[in-house]
Amino acid sequence: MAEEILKVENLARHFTLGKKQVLKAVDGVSFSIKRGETLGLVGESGCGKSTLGRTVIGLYPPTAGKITFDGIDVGGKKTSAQRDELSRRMQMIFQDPYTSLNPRMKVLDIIAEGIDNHHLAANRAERTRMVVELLRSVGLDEEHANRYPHEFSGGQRQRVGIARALSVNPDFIIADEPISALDVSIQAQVVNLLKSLQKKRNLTYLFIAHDLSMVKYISDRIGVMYLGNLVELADSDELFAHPLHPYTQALLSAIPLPDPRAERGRSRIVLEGSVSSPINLPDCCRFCSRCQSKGKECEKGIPPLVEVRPGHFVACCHVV
Amino acid sequence: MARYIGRRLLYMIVTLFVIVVLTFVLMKILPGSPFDTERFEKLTPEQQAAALERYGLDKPIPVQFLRYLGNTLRGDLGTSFYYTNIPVTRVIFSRLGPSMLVGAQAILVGLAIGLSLGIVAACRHNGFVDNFTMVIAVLGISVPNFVVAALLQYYVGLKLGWLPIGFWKTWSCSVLPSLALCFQPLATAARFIRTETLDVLQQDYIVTARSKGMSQARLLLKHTLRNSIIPVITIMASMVVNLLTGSLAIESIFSIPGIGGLFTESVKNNDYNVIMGLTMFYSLFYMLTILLADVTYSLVDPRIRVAGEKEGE
Amino acid sequence: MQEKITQDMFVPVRSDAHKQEYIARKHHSAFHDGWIRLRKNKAAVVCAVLIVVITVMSIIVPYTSPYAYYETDYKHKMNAPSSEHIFGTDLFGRDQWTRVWYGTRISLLIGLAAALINLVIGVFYGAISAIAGGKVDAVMQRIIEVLVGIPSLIIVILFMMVLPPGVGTIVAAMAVTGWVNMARLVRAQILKLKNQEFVLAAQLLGTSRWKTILRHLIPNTISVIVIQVMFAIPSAIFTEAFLSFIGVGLAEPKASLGVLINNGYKALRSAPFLLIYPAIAIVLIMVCFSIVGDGLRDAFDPRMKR
Amino acid sequence: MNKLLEVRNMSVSIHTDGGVIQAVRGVSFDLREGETLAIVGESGSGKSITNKAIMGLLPVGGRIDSGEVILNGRDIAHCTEKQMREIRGAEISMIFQDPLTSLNPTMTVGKQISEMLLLHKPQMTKEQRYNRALELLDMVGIPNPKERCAQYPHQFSGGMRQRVMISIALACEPRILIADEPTTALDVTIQAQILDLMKALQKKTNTSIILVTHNLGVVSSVADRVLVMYGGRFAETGELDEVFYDMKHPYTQGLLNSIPNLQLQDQALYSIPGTPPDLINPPHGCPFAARCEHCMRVCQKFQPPEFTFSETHKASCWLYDERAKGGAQNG
Repeated sequence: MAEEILKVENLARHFTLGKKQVLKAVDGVSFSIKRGETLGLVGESGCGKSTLGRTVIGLYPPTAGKITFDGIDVGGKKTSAQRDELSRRMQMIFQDPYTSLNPRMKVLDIIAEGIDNHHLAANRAERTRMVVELLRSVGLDEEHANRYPHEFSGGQRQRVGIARALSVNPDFIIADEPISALDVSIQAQVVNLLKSLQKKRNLTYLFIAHDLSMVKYISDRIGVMYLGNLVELADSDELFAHPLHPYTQALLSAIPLPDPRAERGRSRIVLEGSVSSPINLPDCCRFCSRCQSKGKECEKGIPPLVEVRPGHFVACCHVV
Repeated sequence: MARYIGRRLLYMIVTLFVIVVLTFVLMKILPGSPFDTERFEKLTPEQQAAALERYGLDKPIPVQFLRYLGNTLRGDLGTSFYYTNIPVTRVIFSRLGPSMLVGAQAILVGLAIGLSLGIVAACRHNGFVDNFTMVIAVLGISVPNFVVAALLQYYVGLKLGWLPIGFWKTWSCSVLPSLALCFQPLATAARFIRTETLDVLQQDYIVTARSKGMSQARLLLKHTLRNSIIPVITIMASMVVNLLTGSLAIESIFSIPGIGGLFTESVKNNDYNVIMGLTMFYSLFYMLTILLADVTYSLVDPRIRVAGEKEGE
Repeated sequence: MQEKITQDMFVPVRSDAHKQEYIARKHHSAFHDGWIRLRKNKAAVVCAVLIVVITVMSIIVPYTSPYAYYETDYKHKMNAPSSEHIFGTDLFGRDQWTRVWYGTRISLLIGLAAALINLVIGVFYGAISAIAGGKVDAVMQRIIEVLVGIPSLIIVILFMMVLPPGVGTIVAAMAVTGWVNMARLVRAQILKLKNQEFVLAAQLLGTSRWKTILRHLIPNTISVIVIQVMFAIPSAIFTEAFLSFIGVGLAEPKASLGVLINNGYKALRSAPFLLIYPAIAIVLIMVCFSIVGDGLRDAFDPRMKR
Repeated sequence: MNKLLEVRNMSVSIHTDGGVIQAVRGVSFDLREGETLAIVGESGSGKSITNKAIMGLLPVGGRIDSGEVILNGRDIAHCTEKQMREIRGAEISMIFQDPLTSLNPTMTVGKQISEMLLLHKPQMTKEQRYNRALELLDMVGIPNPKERCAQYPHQFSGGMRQRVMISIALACEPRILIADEPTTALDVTIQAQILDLMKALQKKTNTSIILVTHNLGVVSSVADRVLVMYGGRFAETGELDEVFYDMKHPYTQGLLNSIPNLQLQDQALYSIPGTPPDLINPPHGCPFAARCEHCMRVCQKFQPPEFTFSETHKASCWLYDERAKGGAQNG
């Protein structure tokens, strides 16, 4: 397979909320993504997946750990040439279609912002031509160029966001919950669009979402996060076939399937209680408070991510 | 909570210090010395020196400032020139009564009418009451209170003779001034509560309440007002201040022996010590009102009072 | 005409994908959108027109009127309004019609100047505080918290006593603590915008800090600024009138609406019209500005769109 | 099982300054005792407005233009506000989508529960109401009810608040519970808890539930019958298995194919092109015509009538008119 484009080692991002209150949004996460691959990242609200995405792309400085994108240390000191290169080759698609576009700018200028910054267009004519071409590649057309964001539906705005990200022809895109605010039929449109763009432009995706079925459809490999830790990482079919971590098992069994016969035959693992508060977390397996197979060794420290089967990593003292 | 109040008190002290410095500087560069220039020339050089020395004006500026600061801390704000040799603090407190009475009456009447108008306006959105309230609210803010006072004094006081047009003999003397002052709080309260109530009426928990099948009255009292009345506290502080400044003009129109009138008087007579004392009094009073409003707000709103760790989330 | 359903209607129709993306509603910009809503608000439009009319009149009348605002005429003291003197004459026989419009000009001038100065200081202070963030923001906020504690009107009066009376002085005095409101509003708006996703996206596209401010932050703050100015002008006019009323404002023979109202008040018993006309003028201006301000906020303030 | 609720040909419009929205256009369905009917549709399909109309909770400018809502023999669409008050909370109650904003933030949870009892069970004393509130909190699975009763909504997590909403709704043992997207705002594991709770409560109290949702997974795990709505109109209705395995309407087909099936390996995800219709000037013919692969000229001109396939299975689509070249060609 292709070579590694992004490598994240032991990444942590903490927020100090007050005197003694530290929110460990991301706490020691390591993974890597190969060129052309899509890594899905799932987890419930408060698990730190969005913070991880924004730290990897450089919006938040990492508290600890290292992020290497094609040899460039994203978190550390960067030359202006490197900063330019990163701002061209790494891009992000956001969640809320209503706040991810500047309401006061025409779609033409929104998409062309990247082109202007990196002087990719010789003159205005070429700039417009490139924007129209980008609009067509996301299923919109010239007629939409001179309109303002508030004139579009949610799904169309998300496609403008994708066109903007593609404007600087990046090789790596982080999609931070791009479809959770959309209707089911529109979600499928956007996901199919992302898949076809990946093939055409050999893009690499980090796809962050909480809707597991959609993540399975688009991802080659999936990582499951819980309270700042990566608890399991495997190929998507392997993960759904043999989930090893108790939380992943509970998560997968909680998904209601759109198939009544399958639903009737299923017995569900229902987790007790709810996610504990992410502030001032103890240094032990973060899931132990809700885990059926809890043992003494779970409280000794955060279990490391261990490769139990080829390509299948899990962070749990019992499974290893 | 205590830490919060502590921090706020610290800011008040800093602000007061800034004001003391400001007033001291103003005192120094005010035109004309503390007493009539003609009288001062007539004095012989020795008498002049003695007078300056008695008021400590011969010492270098920083020393004067320290003495001024020392006195202020001890509550001795010097003596009034106009009311010869009566300590400023006593002058101020002697005139506090009427202002407080007129101010309190204006606020109570203003709030009572303003809030009820605003609430009814919000409930019957775009109805007659709503438009009427909006007109009253705009007029209340637009018509300066001293114009209202002048008109009330002339037409109601003089022409119709229903109420005394001035001075401070019986309670009825306080009616016209309070009326003149109450329009602004009335308008502000009406506008504010109307917007807050309209806001609350759009919230999801109002739909939940309606789905319980309760009467309009109960919905209004137990759910709508319970949430829209709390923010009113935040505008109380600014209302009180507008009244203080409003009273400056009203008290001179109705010649009421209040601190508002005192301020305008001492401005006219260049009675600096009183002016500085009043400035500090107003600032202190204003900051205490803001602090009181903030503390009351956090006590009344359960979301702040009962922090409590949220289980999960 | 109820068209009959015929067999040939049952023929598949291939609808092309692009037509589906067609947007039904007419194309217009965000400002345009707000402008339509504003136009629908009759009261706001009428008041806006009134403001323009008053401003134009206040400039023209003092020039075209046969009498100068300071010209005294002891033969016609305290004359009631007549065809000769539309608003009558005052204690010194000066033509009130000219003086009221002259006073309006002065008051509008002061209101506008004070609002603009507060706007400039406030926007810069608020913007720098919000954009810089961190320590700088904390310090600037402390300064605001200290300034907020000072009752602004008292300070204005003190300044008026110190400095020689005049339009410039009044505006300067009001600017001492007048800008705090604008600063707080602008800071809150920019802080909210800074975390919006479209600003993060611009950052990721390599947009420079300065271009982000010009293209993303300022355009989305303008509606807040405009609305605040519409409320700052009348309150400045009110403060000036108040100062003149307690005798601290402009010196004779210069006349602002406050001065006119004060003189009118002194002669209320014998010549009520001396108070009525300037009072109507100031109330009209204040009402118009508030209604237009409300109209602008309903039309352009995104919060209202919630 | 007799019919508890029957909605006949209901149309609802909402007058806004942007124009008159024809939110619901002639929808009919019924609800049997102890049954769970799922009303499925995307945003703008009118599924939520239909239920708000039944409860008489339409937003400002909303109006029931025509149709009846028969609740055990009485047409509650046209009864007075006072009569509706006796019904709301006692016979039909409702829970909403966003637990974070659906509870009064300045009132304790206990008081919000006992208020429901105060309204509909005046004969209960304060003591009885308090005990019943504790009982309800326990019934919906909230640990140590005594302590939690006196706490405020902001001290509860999203899932817990939804349980409180359910306890309020079921306080007076209503015959019908309308749940408007109850788990959309919740995480998957919490959603599973709430759905199990609702199923358990239904077994115990035999309350019939109208579940409004756009999540077909939730439908297949909870519902007995399904009503699919699109563009303010009825598209298809039937038993769960009929709609999931023998769907007739192309929109239902499109919806099901837009959701990845976890069992299949690499399934090509079908996506319905285009965007939902603009209901201020709704299309003349079938609302789904613009996005439908099988669209015919008649679909663009005339609203399709109701075709029945079994006692419970009906769909509104011209494909099943015998003139459409020998009936069904569904996907």
